[in-house]
Amino acid sequence: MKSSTDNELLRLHGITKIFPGTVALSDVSFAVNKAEIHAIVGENGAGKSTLMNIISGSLIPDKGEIYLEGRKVNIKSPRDAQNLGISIVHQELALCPHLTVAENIYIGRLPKNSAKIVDFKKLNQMSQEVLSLFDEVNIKPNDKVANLNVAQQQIVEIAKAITFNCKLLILDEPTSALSEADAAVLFKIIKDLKAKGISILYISHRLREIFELADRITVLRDGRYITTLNAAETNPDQVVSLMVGREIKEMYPPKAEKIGKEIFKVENINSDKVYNVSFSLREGEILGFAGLVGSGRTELAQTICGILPRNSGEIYLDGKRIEINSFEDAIKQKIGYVTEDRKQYGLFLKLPVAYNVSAIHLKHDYKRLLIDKNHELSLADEYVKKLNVKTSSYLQLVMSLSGGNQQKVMIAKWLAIHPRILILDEPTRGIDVGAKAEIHNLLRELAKSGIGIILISSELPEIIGMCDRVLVMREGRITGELAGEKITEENIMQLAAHK
Amino acid sequence: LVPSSKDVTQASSGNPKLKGSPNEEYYMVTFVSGIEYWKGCYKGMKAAADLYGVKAIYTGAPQFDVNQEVTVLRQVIAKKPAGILVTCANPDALKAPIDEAIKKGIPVITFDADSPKSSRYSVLETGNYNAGAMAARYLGKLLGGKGEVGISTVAAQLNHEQRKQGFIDTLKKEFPGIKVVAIVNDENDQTKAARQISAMLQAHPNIKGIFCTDALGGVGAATAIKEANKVGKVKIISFDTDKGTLDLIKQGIIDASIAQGTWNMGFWGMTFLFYLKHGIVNPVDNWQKFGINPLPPYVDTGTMVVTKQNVDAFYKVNVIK
Amino acid sequence: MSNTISNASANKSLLKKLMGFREITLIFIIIVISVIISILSPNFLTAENLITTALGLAADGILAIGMTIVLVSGGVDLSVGSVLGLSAVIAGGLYLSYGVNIWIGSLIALVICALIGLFNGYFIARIGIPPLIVTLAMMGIARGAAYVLTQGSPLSLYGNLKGFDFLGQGKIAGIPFFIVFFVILIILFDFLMRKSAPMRLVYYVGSNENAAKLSGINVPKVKISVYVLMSVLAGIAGIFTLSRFSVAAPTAGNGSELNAISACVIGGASLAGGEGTVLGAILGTILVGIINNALVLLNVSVYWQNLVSGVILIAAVTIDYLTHQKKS
Amino acid sequence: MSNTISNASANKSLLKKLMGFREITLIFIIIVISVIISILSPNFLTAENLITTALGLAADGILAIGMTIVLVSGGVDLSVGSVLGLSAVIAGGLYLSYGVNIWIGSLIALVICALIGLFNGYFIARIGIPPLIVTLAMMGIARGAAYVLTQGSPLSLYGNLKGFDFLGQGKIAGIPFFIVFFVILIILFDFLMRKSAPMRLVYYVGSNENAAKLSGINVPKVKISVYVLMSVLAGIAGIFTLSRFSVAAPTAGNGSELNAISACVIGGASLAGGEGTVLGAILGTILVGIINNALVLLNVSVYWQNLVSGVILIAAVTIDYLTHQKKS
Ligand SMILES: Nc1ncnc2c1ncn2[C@@H]1O[C@H](COP(=O)(O)OP(=O)(O)OP(=O)(O)O)[C@@H](O)[C@H]1O
Ligand SMILES: Nc1ncnc2c1ncn2[C@@H]1O[C@H](COP(=O)(O)OP(=O)(O)OP(=O)(O)O)[C@@H](O)[C@H]1O
Ligand SMILES: [Mg+2]
Ligand SMILES: [Mg+2]
Repeated sequence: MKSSTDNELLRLHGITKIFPGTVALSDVSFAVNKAEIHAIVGENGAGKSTLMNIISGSLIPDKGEIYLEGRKVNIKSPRDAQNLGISIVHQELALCPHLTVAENIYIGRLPKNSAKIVDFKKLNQMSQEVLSLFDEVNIKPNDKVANLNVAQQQIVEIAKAITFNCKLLILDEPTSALSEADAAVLFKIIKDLKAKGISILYISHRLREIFELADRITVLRDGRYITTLNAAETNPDQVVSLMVGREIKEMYPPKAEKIGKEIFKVENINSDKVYNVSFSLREGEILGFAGLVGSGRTELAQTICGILPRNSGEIYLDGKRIEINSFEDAIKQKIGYVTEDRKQYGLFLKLPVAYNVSAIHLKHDYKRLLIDKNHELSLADEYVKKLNVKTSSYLQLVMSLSGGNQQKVMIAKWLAIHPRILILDEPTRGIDVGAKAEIHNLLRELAKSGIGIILISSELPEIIGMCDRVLVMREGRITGELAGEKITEENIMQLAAHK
Repeated sequence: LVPSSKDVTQASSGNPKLKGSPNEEYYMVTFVSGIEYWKGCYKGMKAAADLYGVKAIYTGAPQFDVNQEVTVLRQVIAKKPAGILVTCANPDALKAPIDEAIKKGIPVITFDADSPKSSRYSVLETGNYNAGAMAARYLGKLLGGKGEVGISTVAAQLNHEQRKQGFIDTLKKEFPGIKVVAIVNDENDQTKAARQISAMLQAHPNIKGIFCTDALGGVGAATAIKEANKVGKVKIISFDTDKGTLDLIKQGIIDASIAQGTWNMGFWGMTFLFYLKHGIVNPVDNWQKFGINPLPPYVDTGTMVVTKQNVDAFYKVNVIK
Repeated sequence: MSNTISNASANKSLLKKLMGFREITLIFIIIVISVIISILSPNFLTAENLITTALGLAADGILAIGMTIVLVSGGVDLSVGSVLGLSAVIAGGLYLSYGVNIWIGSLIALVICALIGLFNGYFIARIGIPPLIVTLAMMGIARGAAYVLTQGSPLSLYGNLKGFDFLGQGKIAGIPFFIVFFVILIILFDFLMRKSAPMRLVYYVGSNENAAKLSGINVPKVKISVYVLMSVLAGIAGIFTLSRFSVAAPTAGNGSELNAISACVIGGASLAGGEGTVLGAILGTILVGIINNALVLLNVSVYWQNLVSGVILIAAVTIDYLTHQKKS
Repeated sequence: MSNTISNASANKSLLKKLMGFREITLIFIIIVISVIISILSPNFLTAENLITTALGLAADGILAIGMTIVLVSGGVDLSVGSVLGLSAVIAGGLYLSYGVNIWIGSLIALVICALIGLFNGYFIARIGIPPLIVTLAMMGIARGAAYVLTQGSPLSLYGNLKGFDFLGQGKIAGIPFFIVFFVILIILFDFLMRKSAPMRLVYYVGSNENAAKLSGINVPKVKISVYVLMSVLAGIAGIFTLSRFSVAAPTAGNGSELNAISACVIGGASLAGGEGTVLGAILGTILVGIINNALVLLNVSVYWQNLVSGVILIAAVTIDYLTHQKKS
């Protein structure tokens, strides 16, 4: 087609993939140049991951051809892709939890002698080398992956991918679990790789990143190829409107107009990782928690909700002291917690959408012995529509939803019980701009209607754009409170940084 | 004592009454159906069936399980066979299906393990209790009436429990100088038997004799004794006549084994069934109507002690064809 | 995408809906095998043979119902066979040795079974020991208790208990009450597993224990209830076995755990939890049952029976899997 | 976080490092039980008793080594006991019926075992049938083949084969060769599981099959190899059993699968895959073995043995778990 083939690394031609009930990709064709950072954008369920899975050999397309450096290639398995120099960080983490970080990085490629005995010393050395690129994150080659948090696991995945001697590196939402600091490290690595002549296919819902990194941007919508733009010649608004098919602005809803009485208060919460935390939440406001990864926000939320054990502390709801000794107690008081780790802790992947949406409702609101199927389906219907979840049927297994849509199902599960207080831990992780705006509006609506909203987020723009008040945490303690004009990146970072 | 099958053949060839039809199916039903022990019975049954020109079929429940055996027996009854020879995993549990078969006109005879409350026509057995007693007497004499002995058995399996009990009671009564100091459960497995008997020999170094209620227990005992360097110092009385046991008797590692009259159970059981089916036995007229049992209700099929002296006679007892 | 999700399921024709059932191929396979057997042996399709076969399955089938629930919860229970045996021994033993009314004895037996389940559940859910080990130990303990109580000899209630006999020997309209009861249990539990809220919790727990916890489900409570239910069902099977044979053998139910587990897995349950239906488990039980029946009807030599049934089993399951295969 | 995690591991003293081993509590428990037994029974700690106890464990222990690998891969193999039996029957049968040299017969037996493993692996890894069902069917098939080949009668090689006898009956420096061989196998496989690249693949596959697939590991090949290895090990155990007893019973190895699996799980393996060590499995085997041994040494009635060993098992494992517990 247009571009000269010398400069072209990968060309996709007429790629089509159909799942039962969904046309995930239909006739997608475009090319990726050598040594370019090529971003793929699109709404949740647009088919980005499916396309990447096809390029990397874990899915076989129903139709279409792939050309690599001008030659038609037949990629039938991940191994084929590896042999062709294609390496990928999948959107869904795929690590072996029982094994060490080093073994995960060099999975299938352990250094060994002629007797096939693994050289663990060399393995650790090699792993240490890659990991030292991310020295902020503090991962040791010998750590067991099961003991790492999501961000650390994400880094291991990235380390794994970049140790391949590849021509094309695919990164499917690599930063969704990363803090800005870690993301910055990643961007530097990406740019270094590009300088070495490696092409990168980069997927993200954070347009800021896209415009920081990408040379070109390809837009997918509803499984169809829309266009490819030069990053220098476009702007976020245009990209968004191409993605969504209509004009929308990436804009946060207006902040609270009136803040009411105090509805929720915690005093002197102490646990193994949280120290002397006190704060209150007032009607109509959205309270943010900011901090670096590992600052204890998740621990705090889980301690308040009775998921993690509390050493001391009191909790007040609407002025009355309440006893929370287990998460069930919290839910009985209509206090909800949306976890940051949807796969491990948030969803029943092997069960249908409808079963997931009704999970908490059935246990805590629906006091009947028998489940009324229609009731369950109408509940699913209500929230699928409200959150615009893209699913082919309410009986589709959550496993087969796109990542962002899974995230929405998890939020729906909590909205379905009409919570009084809702603590959301990284709620817009992996959610596209349009949906993100919808969720932001929804949270604001909920706050207006009197529901207490606590928002934990590592995305500073989100914290700044959404919250009426922000508490910053460091090492398990609250280091400061910011409100109104004071909520700025500089102020937050100053309170959050290691001393 | 026992007429050789040649005599009977001559009789039958002479008399058309003793000729059945090849469509006539007689079943032998057992529990733990895979084991060697039943082969002797089936061999005897088949010998008789061939003689009368009828078919003998062997089936059973693979495990020692009442439910399984009753299910198989009922399934056999549903086929309306000419007669059934059955050994009972439990005497009471098999009463109902046996009675049902008889009500349907299918003659039933029990062998080896009886169901005395049922209406079966006859039982052919040694009595496992008696077999245990015989082992006790042989071992008692071998040890000169004193010393410590152990038992290796299959716990909670009725036939083995009876053998064990016969052994213990007889020692107590007839050889008070002999003490049973240990009982182990070999679960009818040679490896487990060896393991348990090794431990038993350690715990009781003075043991002079071991009675095994199952053949594989005997094999395990032999190995355990070899491994403990006690061959000759500990006498072993085993059970049944599989080749392993006979070989070990020949080698002098096992001293004796108790053989039950399995062939006789099968042969005479089959003969009884055939005679009943063909109306040949008529001790009184219209016995059916008056509920009189036309057959000897109890046949003792005897017990033999296999020793180094007579072992060669037993090599073929379980070999069919 | 033109999000026209809504009526997708409503549009399905009945046939398609049926084909969607995981169980449908299994039903076909059972029908095909039945047809083959009934051609080879005219005795197969007689009421007598079918009732006999069903009676033989009923106890294992009750265990399979409970085992489905256990497997769905992500666990496994190896103690069911010995709990069955112990239950019969306790009820029979109380009656014979202490003259306790047999119904009261049965009730006591069931209470003890419930306690066994509580014990299993507690060690699994609260202490966190793998179900396999806890229930393996319990298998030994319950079987051992049955041995100790009977001193190895079966207890016989023969001819004593007219009313109690009805459970295992009585008939309703010509059909044994045990079968009627079994069918009611199947229908009840199939219904409950599909429709009831507490049973749905079992699916949640088995599907993702962590997510269940973070959905406010009391995971240990659910698990403990599952093991209690399983043990009580095993106890009921034991009482019926006692009534049916008038005998409490200390070995009763030996090996039944494996039958029950494999019936469930054949019927689509997974050892990984979250999957399985009562209907599937019963079809699995039936498949194994008719294969065994066929071996008897077709006069397969006892020495060949294990081999033949193994081959038929793997063939049947392979066909089932090939027709259900979703992914390459 | 005051990022001083770094040298935590380097600072560990040897003791702490030892305590980190999952296996260390199990070793302690075994030592404690041994001490108790040897106080109660002076015969326990004699070389003779230890050697005979070890001999009794060796066959099950070999199965446990293989089962560890299978469990680590995320599978399970119920056919091992019957493959053990079949292997002995084939080697013995070829020799007795066809005069095939016993060593060649053993080799043929092992090749057949390998084919059995291949069959298991193929149906599991390529067709995707759950390991439990495939190997359950194979358990029936292999046991059935042993019955068919022997027509139910144990084969006896007695007194014929001096050289072959050495495997199961010979001694090296006073120690039975079987034990020497067993110990070598333990050391070899423990080393390989920890260090060899192909064995590490098994951990990957068992820990996260999907991750392994996405990383280009040939998952079916790994799984098939695992089942082949398992069956060959079971075959070897069968050959040694034949040599030790000079008798090949068609029932040999009956129930061994459950012993092997539980030994592995006691030693830290999980039915969910990805976890388990050979050392742990062997310690599990030893724990069960000395409990059994103790029951006989202490003259516990056969009727009480199941009960007592069940109680000791659950107590030992509970202590093990409580000391290892990481999370509340
Ligand atoms: N295995 C599957 N079975 C059925 N449908 C599937 C399967 N995998 C993906 N889909 C569907 O294909 C569509 C595209 O999914 P894909 O994961 O490629 O989206 P995406 O663009 O990566 O979205 P996100 O931004 O949320 O990650 C979605 O509608 C999804 O539900
Ligand atoms: N219930 C849970 N059990 C075990 N681990 C959990 C649980 N919930 C969360 N985690 C993990 O613990 C990690 C550490 O949480 P922590 O509170 O220290 O970080 P944080 O301040 O929330 O930082 P961030 O959310 O930015 O990662 C989480 O990232 C998560 O992966
Ligand atoms: Mg995606
Ligand atoms: Mg967090």
